[in-house]
Amino acid sequence: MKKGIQELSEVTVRFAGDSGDGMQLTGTQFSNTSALAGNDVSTLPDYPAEIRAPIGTTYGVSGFQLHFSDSDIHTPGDSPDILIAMNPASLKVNLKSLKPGATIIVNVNSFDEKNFKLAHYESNPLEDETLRGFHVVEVPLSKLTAEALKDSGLKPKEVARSKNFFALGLMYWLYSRPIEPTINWIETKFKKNQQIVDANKAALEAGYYFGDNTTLFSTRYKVKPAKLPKGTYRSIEGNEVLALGLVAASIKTGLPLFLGSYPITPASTILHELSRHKKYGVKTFQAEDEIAAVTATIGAAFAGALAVTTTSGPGLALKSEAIGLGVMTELPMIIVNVQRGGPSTGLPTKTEQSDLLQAMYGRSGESPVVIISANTPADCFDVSLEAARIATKYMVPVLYMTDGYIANGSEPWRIPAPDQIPDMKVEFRTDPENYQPYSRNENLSRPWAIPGTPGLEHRLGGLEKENITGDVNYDPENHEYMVRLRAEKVKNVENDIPGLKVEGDPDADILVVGWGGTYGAITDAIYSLIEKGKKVAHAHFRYLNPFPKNTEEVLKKYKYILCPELNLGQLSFLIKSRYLIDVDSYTKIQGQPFKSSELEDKIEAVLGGMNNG
Amino acid sequence: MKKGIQELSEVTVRFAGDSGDGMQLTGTQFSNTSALAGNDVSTLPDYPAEIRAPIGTTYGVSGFQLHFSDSDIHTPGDSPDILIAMNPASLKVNLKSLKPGATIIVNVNSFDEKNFKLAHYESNPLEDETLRGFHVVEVPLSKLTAEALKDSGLKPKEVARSKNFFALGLMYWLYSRPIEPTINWIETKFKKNQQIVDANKAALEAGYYFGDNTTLFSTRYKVKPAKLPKGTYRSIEGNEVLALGLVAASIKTGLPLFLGSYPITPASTILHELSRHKKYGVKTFQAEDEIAAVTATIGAAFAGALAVTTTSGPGLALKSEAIGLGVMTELPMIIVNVQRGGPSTGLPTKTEQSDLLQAMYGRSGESPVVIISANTPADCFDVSLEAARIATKYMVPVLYMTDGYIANGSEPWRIPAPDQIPDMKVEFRTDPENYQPYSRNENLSRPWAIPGTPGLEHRLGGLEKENITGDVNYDPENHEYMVRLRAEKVKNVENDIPGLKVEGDPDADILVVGWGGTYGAITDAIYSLIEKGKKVAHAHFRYLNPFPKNTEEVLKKYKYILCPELNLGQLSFLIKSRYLIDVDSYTKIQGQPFKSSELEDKIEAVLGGMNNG
Amino acid sequence: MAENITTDEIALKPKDFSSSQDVRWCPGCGDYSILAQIQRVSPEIGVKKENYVWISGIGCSSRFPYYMDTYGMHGIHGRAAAIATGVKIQNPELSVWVATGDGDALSIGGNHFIHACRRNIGIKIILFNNRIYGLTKGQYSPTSEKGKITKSSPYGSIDYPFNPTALAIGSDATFVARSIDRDPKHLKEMISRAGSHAGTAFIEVYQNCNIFNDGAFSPLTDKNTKADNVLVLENNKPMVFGKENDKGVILDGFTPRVVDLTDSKYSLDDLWVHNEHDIHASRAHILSQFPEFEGLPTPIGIFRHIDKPTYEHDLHQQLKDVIAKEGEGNLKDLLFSGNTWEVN
Amino acid sequence: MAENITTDEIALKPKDFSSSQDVRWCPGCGDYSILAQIQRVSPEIGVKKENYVWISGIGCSSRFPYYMDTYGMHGIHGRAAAIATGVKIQNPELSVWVATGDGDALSIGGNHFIHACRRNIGIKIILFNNRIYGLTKGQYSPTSEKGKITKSSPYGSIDYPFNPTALAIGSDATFVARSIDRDPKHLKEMISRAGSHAGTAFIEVYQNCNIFNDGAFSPLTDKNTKADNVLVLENNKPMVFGKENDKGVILDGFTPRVVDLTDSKYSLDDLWVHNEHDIHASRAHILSQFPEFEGLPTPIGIFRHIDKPTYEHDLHQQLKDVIAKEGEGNLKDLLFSGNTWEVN
Ligand SMILES: Cc1ncc(C[n+]2csc(CCOP(=O)(O)OP(=O)(O)O)c2C)c(N)n1
Ligand SMILES: Cc1ncc(C[n+]2csc(CCOP(=O)(O)OP(=O)(O)O)c2C)c(N)n1
Ligand code: SF4
Ligand code: SF4
Ligand SMILES: [Mg+2]
Ligand SMILES: [Mg+2]
Repeated sequence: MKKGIQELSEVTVRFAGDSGDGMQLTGTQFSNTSALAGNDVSTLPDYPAEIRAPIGTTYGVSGFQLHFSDSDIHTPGDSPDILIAMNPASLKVNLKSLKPGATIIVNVNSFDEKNFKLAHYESNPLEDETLRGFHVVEVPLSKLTAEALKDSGLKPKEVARSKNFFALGLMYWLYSRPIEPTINWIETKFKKNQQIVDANKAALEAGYYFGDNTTLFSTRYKVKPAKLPKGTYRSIEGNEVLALGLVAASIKTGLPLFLGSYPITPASTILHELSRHKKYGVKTFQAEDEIAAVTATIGAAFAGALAVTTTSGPGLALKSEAIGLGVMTELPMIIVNVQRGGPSTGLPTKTEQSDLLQAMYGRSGESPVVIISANTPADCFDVSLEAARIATKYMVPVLYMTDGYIANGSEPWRIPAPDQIPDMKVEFRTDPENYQPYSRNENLSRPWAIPGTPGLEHRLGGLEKENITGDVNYDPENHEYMVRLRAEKVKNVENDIPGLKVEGDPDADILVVGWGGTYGAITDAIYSLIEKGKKVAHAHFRYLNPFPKNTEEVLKKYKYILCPELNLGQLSFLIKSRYLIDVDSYTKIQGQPFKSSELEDKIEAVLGGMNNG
Repeated sequence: MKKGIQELSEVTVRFAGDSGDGMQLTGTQFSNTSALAGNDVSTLPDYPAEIRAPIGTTYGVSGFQLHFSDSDIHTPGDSPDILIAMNPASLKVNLKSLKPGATIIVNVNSFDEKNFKLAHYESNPLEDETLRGFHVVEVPLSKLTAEALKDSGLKPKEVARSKNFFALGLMYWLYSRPIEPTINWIETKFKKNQQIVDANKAALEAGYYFGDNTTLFSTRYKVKPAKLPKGTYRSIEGNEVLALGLVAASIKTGLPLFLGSYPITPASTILHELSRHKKYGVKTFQAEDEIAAVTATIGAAFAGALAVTTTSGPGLALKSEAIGLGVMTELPMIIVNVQRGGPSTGLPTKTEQSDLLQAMYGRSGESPVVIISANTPADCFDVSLEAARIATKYMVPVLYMTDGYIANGSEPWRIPAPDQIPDMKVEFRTDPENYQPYSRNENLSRPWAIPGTPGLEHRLGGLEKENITGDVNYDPENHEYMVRLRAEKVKNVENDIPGLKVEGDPDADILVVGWGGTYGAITDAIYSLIEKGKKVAHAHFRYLNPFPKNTEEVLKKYKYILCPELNLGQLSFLIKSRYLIDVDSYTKIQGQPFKSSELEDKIEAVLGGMNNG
Repeated sequence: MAENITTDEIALKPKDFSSSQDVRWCPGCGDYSILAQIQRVSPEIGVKKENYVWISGIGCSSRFPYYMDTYGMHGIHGRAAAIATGVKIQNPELSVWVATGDGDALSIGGNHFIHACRRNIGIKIILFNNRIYGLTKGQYSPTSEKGKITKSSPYGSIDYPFNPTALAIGSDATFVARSIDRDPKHLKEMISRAGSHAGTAFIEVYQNCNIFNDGAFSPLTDKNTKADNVLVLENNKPMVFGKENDKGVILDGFTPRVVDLTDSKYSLDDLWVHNEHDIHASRAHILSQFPEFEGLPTPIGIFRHIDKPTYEHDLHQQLKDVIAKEGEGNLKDLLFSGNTWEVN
Repeated sequence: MAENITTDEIALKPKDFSSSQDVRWCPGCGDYSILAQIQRVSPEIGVKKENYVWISGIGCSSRFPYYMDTYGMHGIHGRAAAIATGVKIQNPELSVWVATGDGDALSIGGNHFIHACRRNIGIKIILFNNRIYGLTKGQYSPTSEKGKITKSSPYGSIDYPFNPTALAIGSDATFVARSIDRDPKHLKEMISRAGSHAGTAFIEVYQNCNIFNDGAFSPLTDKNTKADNVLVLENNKPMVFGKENDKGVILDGFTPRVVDLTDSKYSLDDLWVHNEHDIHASRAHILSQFPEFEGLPTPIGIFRHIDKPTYEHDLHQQLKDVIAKEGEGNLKDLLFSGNTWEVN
């Protein structure tokens, strides 16, 4: 049966099922294939805090949303056009986020009394009013998979595990994607077990051909490649590319990379990624706790490493005392904080931006550090390089903020040419002549002399230091001098970073300011409004401490500043206090990123109010 | 020889010597005796971070300043009228702080070449221009002590140790103070060693009578009792009375007091004091570290204690993750933070106010706590009670801020009548009917049900909680609701605390705002300026989070707000951001309190500028 | 010294200890078995339901308190022993239990673990040792074997593992035991014995994580190999093991050795007779070292069980003694002590 | 396995290791003696001056690095072992030493201490054990005796003390020794031996704090009592002590006992012969338990000294192996790995 192919410009898909249904894998395959097909892609994995919650329950639902398009996109999509629901619970959890009229493919074999009960459905949602207005396609996914694999020699339980590949095959057919990349992947991934390779391939192909042969679908869709800037691309997750950026920084600074870390969601995958890069001389130290991780990092920095520690909010809290030692010893180090929902253990697998003030002030005494943040998954590469540059140039701890959304999200990354990454070669002090541990160069930074260098023996420590000599000093005036010097040193970085850039309409009445992972949603909202003829602009802070030099000038140009954040208004707070400029703080704190439509609505409401007022 | 007695209204004395010279003890005795004599008294101990630095060096100098008066005073005095310098180093260190024309009593026996060298004096300061303009009295203190004790049977080294009592005796004579209180104290303190009792008494008396007999002094002084409010008084240090306040709170709430602590300067003396109060049922747990201290405190709170943990800045940093657990579990607890010079180990024995933003933001996620602070040593009693009241009424962690200056400083404390301390009886939830762990009362606080209560079994924890039921909940809307509820609960405390009070001239042009230990210096400056006819006013924040309800109203009344702080402007920062009101932040960060004269000068300069402008 | 905790007559059932929360471990996880045994033992220890408190840190295993219908707290990572210490000090009448993992107790929580043992504070620590970080999806833990390939050690871990029983003995723990998730009867007995110990009671439970470290203990649990690999310690009994009870352990000087009981060279009388109450820890230390010796079985059971006054006992005794000597304090005395003076 | 750290020919003197900073301990403090011995040993170990690194935490003892003219860091409280671990991993050529106190290493720093021992990371930990918190002016520490009256225990401490050597052995330390500040010759030898050990080397040094805990070790240092109270361990030698070398230690099963060598019931041949290289830790464990037995002397010397690959060795070996197998990484391969595609 030959089916018509309809062209679409973009699609948002959501795969959802039990934690054990392999939805993360399915979503990742679909997005990688879409990226390989030349689309721009953005993803949002969304999984529970339990490894495997009990089967069939709503809190055990694992989801993976992705957005692919024939043009530049910035978010994983506000509301899916199509949902693949492997069971009733995943239907229940995701229904409210769907686009009106969306397509829902359900695995009808899982729609039975037991699962209705587990999902707290009183009756079969396929048969009552629940799904009115949606285009529901009931596919006997489990049964069809079982049929396809009936000669595989696998046990029924193992066969059942392949059903996600059937679903993936069907989706490939529906959106006219090639199945070869996934076949290759299956062959490498399961190479130790040919039976599994065969089964998964068979399921994938069965799903694909099912689309062709069934009457359930009358149309296929196609999304043309996006017109992305020329270059070589790969699809990559935030934490992965952050790690690559650190390895690149190690090569470009000439410093061996040291990572001291203790696993914590959603930062652990940086540790995983870096521990694979032994052939780049990367040393990963999985410490006994966060305090050992950060203090070993300080030790490694002292000994001359590009020293990095990675964590998430609760771990950052534990590291705070030691970061103070980093400030006092003026050693270069990078502290990566992948934010998650707080306070306390909070919502460990969800995203949030609520550690900004902790990063800024979560230490005893006046203890300034540089703070920078990444805007998107791919952006992490550049930010890793920048963190290394600033830390080593200014001999200062750099707090590098991302969040769960950036860390787990993926997008196509245009791979930079190795020789176009700027050189940041670090020279240690080796000359004993006139060496003073706390002497200052033009950046106020002190020389980095590492153990093993003859004649430069010196002692660092957390007691107040005398400037130049670095000796312990309790003198009141020296303390005041040093406190202000450390603050000045960090502030000086403003001379060495790009100014705050405004995108959108330069004559806008309203400026939307943000930081970190809200970049995509704000960008989409702004461009959509501009298309509608609204005068709006956007400035995104990569540098949170110090702020870019032109910040005040930029902000004062606009009548109205709106600051959307996934917290209770932390950036707003910093701006208000620093510049005494009023900021409308628009906050959401649900463990979920902003939808661009939410932001669009909010901005329109503000614009409406301004015109009336 | 009968000497004339001259009456003075106030005197500032500074005792200074080596760390081993017993200056802290001498100063404490002098101030207690002065308090007993009815003066108002304020003290400032100032000692090095080493236990005993090498004898004779400047960094080993230990000082104790006190100010006594016939009227209400608020600071230990800007500049001493008289210095007792036990050696050249102590002269060197203290000279620049003396009042012009001040009296200097030196132990001339220690003025030898060796000590000049150690103090980096090139020649004998008694013989060159160094002391021009001062009234120098050279007393052979060591020799006279040795003579007085020649029959004591003590070894020369032991004899030498008594010389501070000789100096004290001389000072008692000079300022017409009784020696009996110190004699009684010696008898109790050294009761295990009669020889030492006799020696110290003999030295004290010898010093006293030396005054009478020597020609070195022609006049004695007298400071009449102050007209303090009626009542019974005792002289008390900040940490001591803070501890008494906690014991009183335990009695008044009916809750057993639990202290989980790890020693750290300058907070340790709270632990020492509380571990003496076993007969009040106080349980002190000296933990293995700060994290164990605070988490044991959370455990004790769960089990129904008035649960307290005490620390200083670096320890607060270590406790930050656990305080987040306190926020999430909504258990009442008090975290006392006695601030010291930072960052990192910093200036451990010096004072500073640089942990305010750490207290406010030093945790992951949106993690609000109540923050209150004490203004003076004696004030700590009331603040302890208030901390306990708020913690138990609102089921919330309370961060209680003091600093090294308040902690170690002493002043006369008017002892409250036990029955005038308000009752704060806490009732645990015991009724199983409709019990829900996270139900809310009118204060938004949840019921406190402790283990051992039949039928109320429930589980707390750091994962996000569903309101009312307290079950773990990952729902986006619930998270948003709970984050805002926790913020609201803390904010609500504003309805239950006194408004911000303005002292001084109600029609002033300039309002000086402060918090914590700067209270005395600001007060003195303000009253002095008012006496000079200036229009100035003062408001002091006891509540830092939430701010009192009338804060904005109060601040907006004044043209100019000046905020002096011992940090880089942390309260200013909070005010600016919250109210978008400009604040002139006047900061000093030297490990030393403000002098009231510094503040007076600054305020006058501002007033001058305003009139010109 | 057994804990002096009273109970009343109401006969509780295991299900009375089951909370309303759905259990959220992976199907097949060894944690289920531990939960089942604890719920089975709980009515039998002689503690009122309301006097049980379960404290945990963070990890799969640390979800434990949610499933027990007792008082409980799911704390923060590594701090369960310290939280539990606060609970027990505040109210020694409570029966305070800690559920913890190998990461939670021995990695981030190592300090609180050794200090709890040292103080002999009356808490019971159940270590769910699956030799992996489960909740964070499979990194090696401080009990993972050297060379283990995990997410954070793709080329093999280079860490030597801790020996948890040796560490507990080095910290002077008064009750040290080991059991296995797959041996419910034995596990139940160990829990019951810990339940009546007055000081710090430590049980290491080998627990299978079928997702990230499946089969870590299968030589000790598989029907075919189990009997030859596991030595069940019984007090005052010679150390015998093997499918046919055909092997024994002798102590050759300081060296434990396996002997064959079938070739009549050795008889039961030659074997090491276990004495869990040995006041000196040396033999318990040797038991903890069995993995260091080729061919020795893995002991389960009680390595050590001695009496020593508990921390909470001494603390409350001190309060009582001071009050007996100085009288109970009252607010007036407190405030008006020291040198006071009157202003009129 | 001795550390593979090279030196050159310049003959350094103890004073070359003395920094310009005035030493700021109390007059009479035992720390001075430890400093003196370390400065004396430093030129002799065969390490270049610039390759020494001294790391400490916070405490009187932790001021140590300031007085050594080497690389050094006065860290934060309890974290010296972790900082030192980072230094050693980054550059195994360095000779990394930790100066720490009983509070610093065993109270707040307990976790890093046991993990350093477990990993066998090549750092040398010198524990200045004065059984008190000196710098914070005299609270009891985790090595203070039970019942001790201090500022924070006016009615006597109720904590049982740690036994640091037992804890180190329980953590599988490969080098465990003890010495005394007042026995400079012995102390010097221990430091020298630690200096050439490749893994974690732990020395507990009994150190007198004459201000807050004076005389804590006087039975072991006073001329009159010393010989009868101290047992100097020497490898392959029988355990003899006493003023006239008139006493010996035998091992009666697992029980060490003192015997009289003068009444001809026992001779040297009956005594326990010390073997510091015993691969199994059981006898070292018994040595650590001597304080538990009435009448036994306090051993000083090397309890245990075995060879085992170090953490840093295995880590760097793994890097080398991977590079040997996969080739050295270059930036291009790194960036362009995985599935890539071209956009033109
Ligand atoms: C402060 C902090 N650091 C790290 C984590 C992340 N984390 C949670 S559980 C865990 C380890 C769990 O391992 P284990 O204790 O063995 O428990 P299991 O899941 O294996 O039962 C880690 C590293 C955390 N929650 N908090
Ligand atoms: C985080 C932190 N907590 C507490 C302290 C206070 N403190 C400094 S040294 C010390 C204990 C010192 O004892 P020990 O390690 O035995 O050293 P000693 O002074 O006896 O040589 C303490 C509690 C601190 N500096 N930092
Ligand atoms: S991940 Fe492992 S330990 Fe955790 S619940 Fe699953 S099987 Fe159990
Ligand atoms: S207080 Fe004790 S340990 Fe510290 S320097 Fe003085 S004598 Fe030494
Ligand atoms: Mg585990
Ligand atoms: Mg000590």
